[in-house]
Amino acid sequence: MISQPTDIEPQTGKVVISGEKPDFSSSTMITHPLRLEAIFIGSIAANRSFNQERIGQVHSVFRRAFNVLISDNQLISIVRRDVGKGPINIVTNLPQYRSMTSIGIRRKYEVLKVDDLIIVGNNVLIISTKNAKQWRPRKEFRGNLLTIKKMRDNLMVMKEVACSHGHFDGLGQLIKYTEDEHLEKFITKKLNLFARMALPHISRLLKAIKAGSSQDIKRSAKKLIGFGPGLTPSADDMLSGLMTSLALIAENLDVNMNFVSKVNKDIASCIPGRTALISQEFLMHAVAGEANEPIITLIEKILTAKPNEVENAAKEVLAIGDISGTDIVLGILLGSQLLLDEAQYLDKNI
Amino acid sequence: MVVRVIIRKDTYRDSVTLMKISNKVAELKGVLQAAVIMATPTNKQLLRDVKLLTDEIERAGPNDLVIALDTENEESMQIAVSEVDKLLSAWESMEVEEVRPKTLDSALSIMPDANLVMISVPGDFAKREALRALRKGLNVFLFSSNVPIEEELELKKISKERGLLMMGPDCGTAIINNIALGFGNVVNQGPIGMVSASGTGLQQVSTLIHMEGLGISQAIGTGGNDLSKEVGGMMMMEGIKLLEKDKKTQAIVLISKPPDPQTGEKVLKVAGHCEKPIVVNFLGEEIDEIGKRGCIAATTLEDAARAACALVRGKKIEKTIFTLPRRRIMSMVNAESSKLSRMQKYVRGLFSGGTLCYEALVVLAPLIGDVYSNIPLKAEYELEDVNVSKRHICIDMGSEEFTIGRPHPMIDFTLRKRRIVQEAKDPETAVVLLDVVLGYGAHQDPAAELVPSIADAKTVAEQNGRFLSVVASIVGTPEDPQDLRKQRRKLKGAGVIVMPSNAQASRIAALIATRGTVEEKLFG
Amino acid sequence: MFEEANQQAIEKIRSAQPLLVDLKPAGKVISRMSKNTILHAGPPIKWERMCGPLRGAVYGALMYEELAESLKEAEELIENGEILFAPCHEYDSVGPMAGVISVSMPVFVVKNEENGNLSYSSMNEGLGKVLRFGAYSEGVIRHLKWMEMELGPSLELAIKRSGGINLKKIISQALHMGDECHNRNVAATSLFEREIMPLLIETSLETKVTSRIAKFFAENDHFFLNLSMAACKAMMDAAHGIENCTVITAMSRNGTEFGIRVSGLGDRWFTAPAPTAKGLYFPGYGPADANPDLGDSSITETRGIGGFAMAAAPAIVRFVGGTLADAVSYTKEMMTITVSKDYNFTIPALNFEGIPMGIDLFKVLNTGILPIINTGIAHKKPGVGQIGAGIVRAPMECFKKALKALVEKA
Amino acid sequence: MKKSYLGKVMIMPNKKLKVINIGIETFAEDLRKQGVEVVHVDWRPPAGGDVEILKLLDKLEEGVDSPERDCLKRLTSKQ
Repeated sequence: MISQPTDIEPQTGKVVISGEKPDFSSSTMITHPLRLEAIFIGSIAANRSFNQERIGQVHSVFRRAFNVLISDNQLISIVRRDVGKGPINIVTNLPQYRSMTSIGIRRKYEVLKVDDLIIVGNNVLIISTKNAKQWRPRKEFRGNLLTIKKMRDNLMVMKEVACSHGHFDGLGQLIKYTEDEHLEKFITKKLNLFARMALPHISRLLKAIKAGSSQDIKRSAKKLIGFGPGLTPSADDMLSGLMTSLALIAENLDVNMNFVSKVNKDIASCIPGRTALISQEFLMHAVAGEANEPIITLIEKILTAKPNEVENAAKEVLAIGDISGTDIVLGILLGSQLLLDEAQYLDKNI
Repeated sequence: MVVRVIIRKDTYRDSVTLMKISNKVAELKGVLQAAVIMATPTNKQLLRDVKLLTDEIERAGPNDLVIALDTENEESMQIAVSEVDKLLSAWESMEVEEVRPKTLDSALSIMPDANLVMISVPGDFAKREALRALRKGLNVFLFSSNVPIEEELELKKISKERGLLMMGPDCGTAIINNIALGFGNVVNQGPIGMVSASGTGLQQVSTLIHMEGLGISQAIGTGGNDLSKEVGGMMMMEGIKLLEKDKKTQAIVLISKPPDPQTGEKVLKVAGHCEKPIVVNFLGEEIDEIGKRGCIAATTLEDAARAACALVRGKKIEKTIFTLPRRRIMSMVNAESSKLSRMQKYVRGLFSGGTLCYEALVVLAPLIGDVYSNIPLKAEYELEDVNVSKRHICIDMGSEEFTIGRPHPMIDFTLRKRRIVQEAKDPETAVVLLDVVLGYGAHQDPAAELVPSIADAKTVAEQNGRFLSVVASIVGTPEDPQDLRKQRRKLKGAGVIVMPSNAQASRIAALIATRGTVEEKLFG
Repeated sequence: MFEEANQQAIEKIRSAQPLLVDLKPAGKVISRMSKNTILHAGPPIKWERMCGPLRGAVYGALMYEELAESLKEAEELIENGEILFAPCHEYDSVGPMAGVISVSMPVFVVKNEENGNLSYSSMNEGLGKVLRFGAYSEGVIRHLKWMEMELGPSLELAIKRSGGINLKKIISQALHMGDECHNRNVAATSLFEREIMPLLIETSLETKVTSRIAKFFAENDHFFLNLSMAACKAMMDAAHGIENCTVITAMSRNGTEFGIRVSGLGDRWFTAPAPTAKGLYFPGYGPADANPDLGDSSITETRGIGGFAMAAAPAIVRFVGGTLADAVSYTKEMMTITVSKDYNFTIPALNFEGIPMGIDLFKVLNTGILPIINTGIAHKKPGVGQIGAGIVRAPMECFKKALKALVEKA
Repeated sequence: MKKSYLGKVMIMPNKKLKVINIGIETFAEDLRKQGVEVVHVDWRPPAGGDVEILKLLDKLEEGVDSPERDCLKRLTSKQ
């Protein structure tokens, strides 16, 4: 067996952390930067950051990521590996035990771009994008599609995992009751404040989508966007799950694309100004079926893979944020059910 | 009812942090509601509905963090507010990264109710750490090797006194409460318990049991030296007693390389007195020796697994030669061997698992005569140079001479890949026999590592007008991170004959190398 | 048995009450201090092995004491063995960097009210060309003379009037004001001046004098450092000489060797080559110019402030090339090698956690975690002065030697 | 007779493993993947890896480091 405690995980070694081992090359009293490598750059993050000298300003700092405000309320996120690839993410090799909040980055720091370096603050952090691969959210799925029946089974798997591993302080609590399309009849059941309040609007939204009534869709969307606990309000997470699944499934399954894109556009039209900036970002991408990789993977697995793969993928998504993951899964569940019904209907009747 | 809101302009915290705050506060006495939300229009509406809306919030925007509190009375409100402030400021004053304790003690202060310590520090220091853990009443999984035998003895004595598990030193894997420790596979929970002095042995048996549709209650690793003269099988005997007590365990499997004679006897005696049926596989150990003592003897790991399953299911115990029917096997054999040139007559086994290598020796010897190795059955078949093959060989590439200064071959395939091609160049090589070990700790995609060099090897042979037959067995389950099925597909894609067990792989290798001449000897 | 002894030591350290009670020429207060005695920082060392800055300081001191007119004379004196070199620590004293103290230099007298033991330290000369960095030019000596003739006597009067200034109080307040009282003393110095100035004025000196002193204070952020050191020395000495006690009571460097003393092992020094600080350099300087670590100031870390209280001084964590989080983890790390914590000194950034107290020889060896020290970096040539600041770890070798000694003793 | 910790771990079916990992970090990650609570120790060789010194140290600390006291310590530390 291995006779040295060499950490087999290479990236921990890579990082040059200032402090006890400052880099002596510079002999001036400037602060010593932490140097990171970017591994993946989301397509949108690339567009937003790479054609300009000044990228923007640090907008918010979290443990696993920090956000940069570009211009007219657009963000890119510089993230730790465990957040994963995403359209607006730049994935770095910051080891998991280091927190973005603890490497000296503060809000309002300037973020500049010099050649293939991203420089944060006064040399507090330097990220090299030299070896970074571009990542764009995939729309067409690789594996062969399962039968609708099998897809439904996969949905059940996802649901079970969510019930056992989820967090139910938000709308995610409703997952347990998604069997029946007349959700609201469970309103009497013991739901948390947010779920109880949101339930009628959700079921109205679903009906509206089925009926294809823009007006009703918008009406209930307005009631939902920005609603619920959490930094990205619970309902937003649900909606982004819903829209992503609608877009992606429509893309891969033979159902009416325009119908779906219309639904998403209707919802999108209600977003601006109704919710927190970060949440807004996620919603806007969801409209086009773009999301962080774990979410896309989950939807892909539902359509193409075996139950145990779906299970793992679902766990990944459930791990997002605190309750966010569970709310997203709720959205995916609702969206998928909608389209699978639709698809089955087409199978039969055309 | 008292209502208050605390607003933090443009405040961002991880949602996890936010939720922690609201949950913590909600638990406080006298707190009716505590919501940590962003001041979006819809949330404001909600607050209005539940009478929590105040002018302050009215003025707040979608990017402002609001903590809305609703308490029975002013007093509990005071407490709640100060709690929130404390929690928030705790994060504001210093958003600490996850603290990394530097010692067992500081780790215990973070997790006072820890119940197991995993140790994989260099051998010189292993005992100190293990000793400290035992003294603190913690079970130990000691992965480190090169721990002096007298230290192992001392550790195991103490663990016995204190009724603690002392798995290792040199313990590769164990499955405790359905959790795989070290190099372990994802297997079902079930009625079969194991005590094993061999890591890969434990993996082979537990995965085969899983594939049979049954599962493991507990699989205790004892470390490779437990059945030595000095240690005297302490942990294995403790393990047997434990599983005897364990309600979930219906049958027990014991695995070890041939033990020291007296020790083996001692262990079998204890096993004999156990109320639960016990299957024993002491690779190569005389069957009747074991039979005498009321245990079921199994020659191969696979037989051990199947015997245990049969016992649980109340079925008759049968030896498995191949799971496929004889005819199918022989046609596979002919397909391969017909392509061999006259010169090619030797099996060349390259193993990452020591026990699997030893098992191959045990299976091959009676079929194709004696096999050279770095861990031979008989001293006279010791390879003088492990890097030079002669006649039939089976090499344990996980042993010292290969692992000094580099990770174990289950993680780092460099040497094995090189050796595969080397064997292909040898005109006398008929079959390359491999083991592929999956599970936690192992390489995340062994097939991807092996396939290219196997392809190379086959082309090398071809270029020299030969055909190289490659046989492998995969130790793993479809639930493993690497997914048994994916791995199998990749290997088959590269023209590898993949068998369900190491024993079967060894047998078919023998058949191919001998052009089926040992068929009678094998099927009898 | 070690445990009990260490608890005893901890009590001594915790309860110590260092008061600044007097300020007098070294010769008048430090026992065994003769005209030709030169005290220096760190463990004992022969002239031949002294580093540049220390030699420079010795030259300066000899000329200041008018024992020598020139370098040549100074060297002759030394070669003829007429000068007695000894570590400050062995004379109950401490001095930063070269730490040179000669007979007529005024020294602070600090009394540990609780235990009755005394400690002494030189007065801080300020920044720039100064003796402690090995400068010995005329200007340096003139400045020292001023301190002897004017600053010293004036402060002495003021201190006398105070009836004893509580240094513990000042340090604990300063820790809440962004000092760690080794590399950062801005707050502590201000607090000290707040106490001393009124008294100084009461002593009705000429306005000119008072304003010169006030100006000197105003220009010297580090004036309190020497007081901080004397206070720590007074507190740690109280815990020295306890049978079976494995608490480190002194860590110190002479620019050539790093030495530690252990409470239970008498006055023996356990030494290893002095490491060179890793840190940040002033423009134009680099590691190549750095002298190995120097000074008694690591007595502050021995007591649990300085590098041990890094989390209290966010202002200087960048200065030593780190982040606040690093600072916090330094302090937390040090807690794993100390016997206890001292809530007389708390750190806001750690939710008012107490500072680490009582470095335990066993814990250092068991964990392999070495004490961390905030330090200024001196140029290896005499008189150039400070060229940067950073952190060093005490060398493992010292602790190994101490353990061996302990075993022999047992 | 001391209570058997082992009994706790082994026989109670719903007993949760709580692990402290000293050494190779990937082991900690593998356990986390299986949903086990793990604290990873950022271990480094004691006494700078000087084995001889460690022998001396252990000799001195014998008795000092008595198991009983450790247990006591842990109990008190839990409060």
